[in-house]
Amino acid sequence: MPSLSYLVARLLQIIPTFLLVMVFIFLLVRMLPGDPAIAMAEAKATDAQVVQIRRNLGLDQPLPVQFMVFVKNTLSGDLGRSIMMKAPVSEVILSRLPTTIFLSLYAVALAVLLAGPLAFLAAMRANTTTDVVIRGVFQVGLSMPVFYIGLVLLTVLAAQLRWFPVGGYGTTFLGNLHHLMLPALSVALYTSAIIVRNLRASLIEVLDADYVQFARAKGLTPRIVMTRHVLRNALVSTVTLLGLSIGNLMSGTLVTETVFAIPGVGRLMLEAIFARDYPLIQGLTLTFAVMVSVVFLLTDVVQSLLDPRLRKS
Amino acid sequence: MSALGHTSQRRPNRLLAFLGRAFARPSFVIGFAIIACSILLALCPQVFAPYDPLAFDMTAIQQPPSLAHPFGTDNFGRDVLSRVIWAYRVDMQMALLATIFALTIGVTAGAFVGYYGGIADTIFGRCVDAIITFPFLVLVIAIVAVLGPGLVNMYIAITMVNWVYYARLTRAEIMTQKANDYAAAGRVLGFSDRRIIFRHLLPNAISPVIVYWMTDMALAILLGSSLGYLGLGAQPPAAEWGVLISEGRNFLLTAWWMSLMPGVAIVLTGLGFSLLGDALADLLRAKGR
Amino acid sequence: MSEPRQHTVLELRYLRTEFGSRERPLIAVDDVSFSVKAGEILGLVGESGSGKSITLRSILGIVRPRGRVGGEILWKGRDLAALDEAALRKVRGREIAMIFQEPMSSLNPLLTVGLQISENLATHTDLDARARKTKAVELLEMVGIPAARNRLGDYPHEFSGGMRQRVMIAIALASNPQLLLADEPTTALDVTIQDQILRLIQSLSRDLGMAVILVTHDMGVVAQTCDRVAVMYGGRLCELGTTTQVIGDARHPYALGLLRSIPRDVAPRTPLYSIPGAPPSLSALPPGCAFTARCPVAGLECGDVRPPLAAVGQHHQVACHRRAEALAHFRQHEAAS
Amino acid sequence: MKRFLPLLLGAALGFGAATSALAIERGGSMTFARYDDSTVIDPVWADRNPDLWMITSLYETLLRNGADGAIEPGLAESYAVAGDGKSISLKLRDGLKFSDGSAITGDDVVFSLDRARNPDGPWGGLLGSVEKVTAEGGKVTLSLKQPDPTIPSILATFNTGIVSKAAFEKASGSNDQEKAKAYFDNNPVTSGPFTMKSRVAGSSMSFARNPNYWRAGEDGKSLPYLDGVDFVVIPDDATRILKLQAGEVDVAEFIPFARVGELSGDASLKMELFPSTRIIYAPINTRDTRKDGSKNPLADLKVRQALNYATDKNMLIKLVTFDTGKPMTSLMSAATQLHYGPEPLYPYNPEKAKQLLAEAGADGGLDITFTTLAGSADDATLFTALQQMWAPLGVNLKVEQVDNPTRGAKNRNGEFDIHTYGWANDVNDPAQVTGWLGYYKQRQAVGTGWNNQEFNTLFEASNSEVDPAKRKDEYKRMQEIYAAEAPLLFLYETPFAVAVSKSLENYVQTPLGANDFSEAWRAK
Repeated sequence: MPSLSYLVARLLQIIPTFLLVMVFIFLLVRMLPGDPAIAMAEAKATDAQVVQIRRNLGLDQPLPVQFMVFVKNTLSGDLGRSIMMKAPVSEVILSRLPTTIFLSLYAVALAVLLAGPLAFLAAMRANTTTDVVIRGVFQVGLSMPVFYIGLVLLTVLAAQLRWFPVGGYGTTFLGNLHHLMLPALSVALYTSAIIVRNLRASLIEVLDADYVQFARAKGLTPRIVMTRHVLRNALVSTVTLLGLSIGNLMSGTLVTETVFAIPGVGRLMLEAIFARDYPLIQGLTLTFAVMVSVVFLLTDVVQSLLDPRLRKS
Repeated sequence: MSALGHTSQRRPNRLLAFLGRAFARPSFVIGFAIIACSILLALCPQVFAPYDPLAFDMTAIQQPPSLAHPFGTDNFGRDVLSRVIWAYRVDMQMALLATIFALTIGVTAGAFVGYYGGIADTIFGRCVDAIITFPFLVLVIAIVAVLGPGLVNMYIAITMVNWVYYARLTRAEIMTQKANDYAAAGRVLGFSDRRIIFRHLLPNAISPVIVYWMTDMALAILLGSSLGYLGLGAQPPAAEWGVLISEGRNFLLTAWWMSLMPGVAIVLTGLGFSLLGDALADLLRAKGR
Repeated sequence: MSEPRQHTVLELRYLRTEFGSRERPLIAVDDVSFSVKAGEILGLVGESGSGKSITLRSILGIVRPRGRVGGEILWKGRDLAALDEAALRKVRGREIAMIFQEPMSSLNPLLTVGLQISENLATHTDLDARARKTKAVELLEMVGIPAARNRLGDYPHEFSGGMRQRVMIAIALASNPQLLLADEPTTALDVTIQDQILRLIQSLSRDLGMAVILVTHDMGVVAQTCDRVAVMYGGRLCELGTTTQVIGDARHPYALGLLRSIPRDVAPRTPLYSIPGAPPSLSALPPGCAFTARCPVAGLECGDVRPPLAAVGQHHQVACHRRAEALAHFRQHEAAS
Repeated sequence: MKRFLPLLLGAALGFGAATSALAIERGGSMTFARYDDSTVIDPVWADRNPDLWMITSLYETLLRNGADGAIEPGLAESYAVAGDGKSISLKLRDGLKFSDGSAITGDDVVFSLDRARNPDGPWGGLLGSVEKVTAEGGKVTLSLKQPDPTIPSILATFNTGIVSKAAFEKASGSNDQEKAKAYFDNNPVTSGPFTMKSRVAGSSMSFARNPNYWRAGEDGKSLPYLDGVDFVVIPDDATRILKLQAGEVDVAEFIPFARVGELSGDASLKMELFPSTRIIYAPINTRDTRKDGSKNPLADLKVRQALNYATDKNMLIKLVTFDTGKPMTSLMSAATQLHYGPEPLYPYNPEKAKQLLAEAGADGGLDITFTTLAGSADDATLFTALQQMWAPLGVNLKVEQVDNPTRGAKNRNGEFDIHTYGWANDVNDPAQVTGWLGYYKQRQAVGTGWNNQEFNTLFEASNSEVDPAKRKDEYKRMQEIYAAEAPLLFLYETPFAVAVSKSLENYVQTPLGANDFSEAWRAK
């Protein structure tokens, strides 16, 4: 396990990042043209009402004052009330966050299941036809936009073959696995394409390494050579990539959640931006910032578990 | 001195040798061919496109692929093949302009920070973390909303976010290269920091960046098409693959070619970039950096 | 202890290893034959690309699946070339062990040294975990690792280059192999460490009666360590004999050239002799003698007819058509300088 | 809510004039796929269509909107306007009950109407003219500051839905809005045909039948026929249609017009085109100088008229609405009360357009920016078509796709030339739409900056004109002025396109957009 001081140092690093994100999102949101008052009331608020709504939301205060209020509330755990959802931001986020996390982890699991063996095959038979075919197929996953692949999957597998429900979210765990199969698959195609590229490259590099030759020369069984020596070393670099893809998946499922009608935070963020719901945008962004930082920290921990050379740093 | 100067004399034939080795690899050749054709189509679409991509033809609405219209027509009777070809101009431009500035800014920033380290490095680290933890697409959407729609603003938005990934990569590479002896040798010989960084450290650190750039260009097209789908990317009536696909989404069963054909174009271009990227990665690694 | 010295443990008969497509194969090792006795250290010398390292890897069969091994590899009477992967695997590490050149990258960076030793024991012996631990400590002490007991839990990056080479040897010897294949074990080390490692190999070979094939391109290492020497060029054997015979009385022009390029006690600043030309590429070898292109005394028949290994003395064989001219040519030069 | 006599010629109108002769079957439930989720269905605080259009399913109003636009009795069996028009009294039906069985009393009505008058709420202005609301037993009296002919329509509008005072006051929250949210979130007591059964934010919601609802169905028993309505939120049009075709839902709303033709051909579905009060138009900036100071050619009436004449509405109706829409005949939709518009405005006449431009001295070429809604296929098609239509006139039309709030902001601070907009009435009375589009003091004539003295005075007079005939003339005059002055690019009206499965009868989306499930039933 990495030293405690290393962990604490990394945790402390999240704080300045968090503060930077706070300042950054506060300004960015207020630079967006239009504001919540205009976006509300189906744009039917009269000019007088708009002024009134701005006063109620405290938007008529000078920026520094608004920022102080925002910082004071956020640090005391109060993310304010969502204007669009008319409910506390924390409540709204907590109700929809599990869906996105479930979808992201499900997608990454599928991606690893898809990419792992095929990357292995491509590496073992590098630069043969199998290798090129595998990379070609994954290339489709990497370049086809999710909103198209998603719709094709829905049309064929759900609407016509009825193997899966058409979008939506289940109630039980199994129900969710069934409901979220297609969206997870359409996201997994993209993530697995990245994993294959990276895993194949590192596998090729490891298979030529001297210690693998030495392991074979020691007469170890192929299984031990593959798992203990080859895979473990190849995984070290892929773990960082996996952490990065989980990180941006947390927010990258935005289009997928819209196409597959999944009540996740990705879609909520898009709706919040289109409604200029300042508290909700700020709350969601800070949540993403914390979650992604934690995922990156976990990746570092896993990586230092795998690779002792990183432990002492 | 000779150890340092030596590399530059042999540079010309080293490049030829490199290209020789590169063209020996099938994946490089295929990738290069695809991208070369894409650039050609992007430069002079009017030569290849059989029809005017914007001309309505109310009599030929949503006709399936035929000899007259190899890729069929869309809901305005416009020829899909011509629109896909004209879209090369927008999408290849997108692939280049959305990444080249991010690369230059990112590499310069990464190089300096990687080389000098210290306070600059920690501040840089936190800024990079802040941007990277930010949801990428959301940040681009917000910036496009602030700057206003249009391709130029989209490039600015993507560059403002994308440079971070290049900076991180370059910083890591420079840090490893910095440990090598020839960097110390440069200092001993009194080279200016700028000279050491740009004439010696960067040439060795740039290869993974180039490889990443290849895949990034493919991703830029994908990002552009997602923005197109959300209506924040290319403005109508200009043809862009993402916009074409989302225009065809409503007619998936009745006019499948409207979405499929631009989709094929995106995949093909993406394949070209990633084959180039893979081949370069293998070649540069084989050089035994 | 002399009896095991005579008994031949390994005999190669026309060993042939090729890579690439079957139609246009790259022949890395071409009809190499020699044998090694228990407790004997045979040096295998040659420039890089001469096939010396591939020969070792062919014996153990780890060139498979890309490389194809032909000819016979008689190990204690069994032909290893004919064995399938599973059977061959039982020989690797248990009866024949191998160590490599690059200590920095020959040990798995992610596993502790203790584990990398005990996995060898676990595969080839039925010792239980505790017994494996004590055996591992014994091995580390045997190869000269100080305070071995508490170094088991350490990782390779916590050892110096020389120490790592010792660890590698300990790992290789874990299951008491009768033959050690050492592929340039000291090339990456500085001279003082190199000397310690070579003396360690010699004492292990003598004490355990273990045969050793030591691959190197350094004639000094051969002179200091080996009982017999085989010189290879372009994948073929060009001279074979005892160390004193080959170093003292080399007959093959390539061997002579090699020896001439070793600095002797001559006046300072005299230019060193170096063999003209560059090592041949395996795809462009002439049918005859591989050295023809760079041989100062090459004749007409040298390029076409493959010179057989002919005996020039007791246990001393040379593969060259123009042995006399070669000897004359190099003696006359020596006299002149 | 009697079904609507089909006055309009929309393509495949799916339902007959009177209740079909089929035997009505009670029970069962239906699933409704909608484009967005409700956040708070509350008469006073709802401000998004997904909330607004659900209110009448939960809360009943004192009066109701009749089929031909007339006002009909609701919870109040009768109403009378005092001679001087300064007070209105209503007589509550007796024996009315909330969904929890408690009686609906005058106090509940006073409580609900007082809440509705809260100026902070988005709809407070509609009851601006009310002075005081009092009730004794079943008699409710509204005393007004000045005569207001719109009050009866307002009392038939969602914002005056009657809530249970006792139940509402139990809800937690520091102000009325927070109480409304808490009340809605915890199975509120309702007076309408349905009650709230359950809800999962962002994905689903379900209504249950309100056993105590006062209205009776064809078979004499109390409405609604269905036991419940389940809602599923599917934002993507294509996915929503797929779910319907897969049989997982009974109704899919907001069908893109591009799919109407295809779905009409589907045997298992009914492609309903419900008449609506929805208009698609494009406000034109009539101010003399643009925000950036440059001279605004559109300030000239002739230029605006020329652009209207140069716009082929029928071609647009074909390209954008796939022949489901019809040209605008006035500033308000044809289905709005007091509508006056004998024939479509500015029929396509390119020569006249060229001539008008020449007269305005603007035939040397015009650079105009057309601002559309990002992500809207209809807007993109509309722009592409207009660009081609106006090019021969020397108009160089550029597009600027922005998201909704940005468009709203550009409209409010005059930072636009022409931009797309839509509108659907919330109240059956024309005052809301006319005030919004034309009355300068309310919204600077929907942001166009058009300030016509005669129009403004007429509008102010009409708001306190008690005599219906005089009010009708005032509205006729206003619509004539508006048409002539053309502060908008008049485009077309579009129906609500809803696809319904064959097994479901009698679901209606009213012209005001409200989803009416009260008389829907499922054929076994």
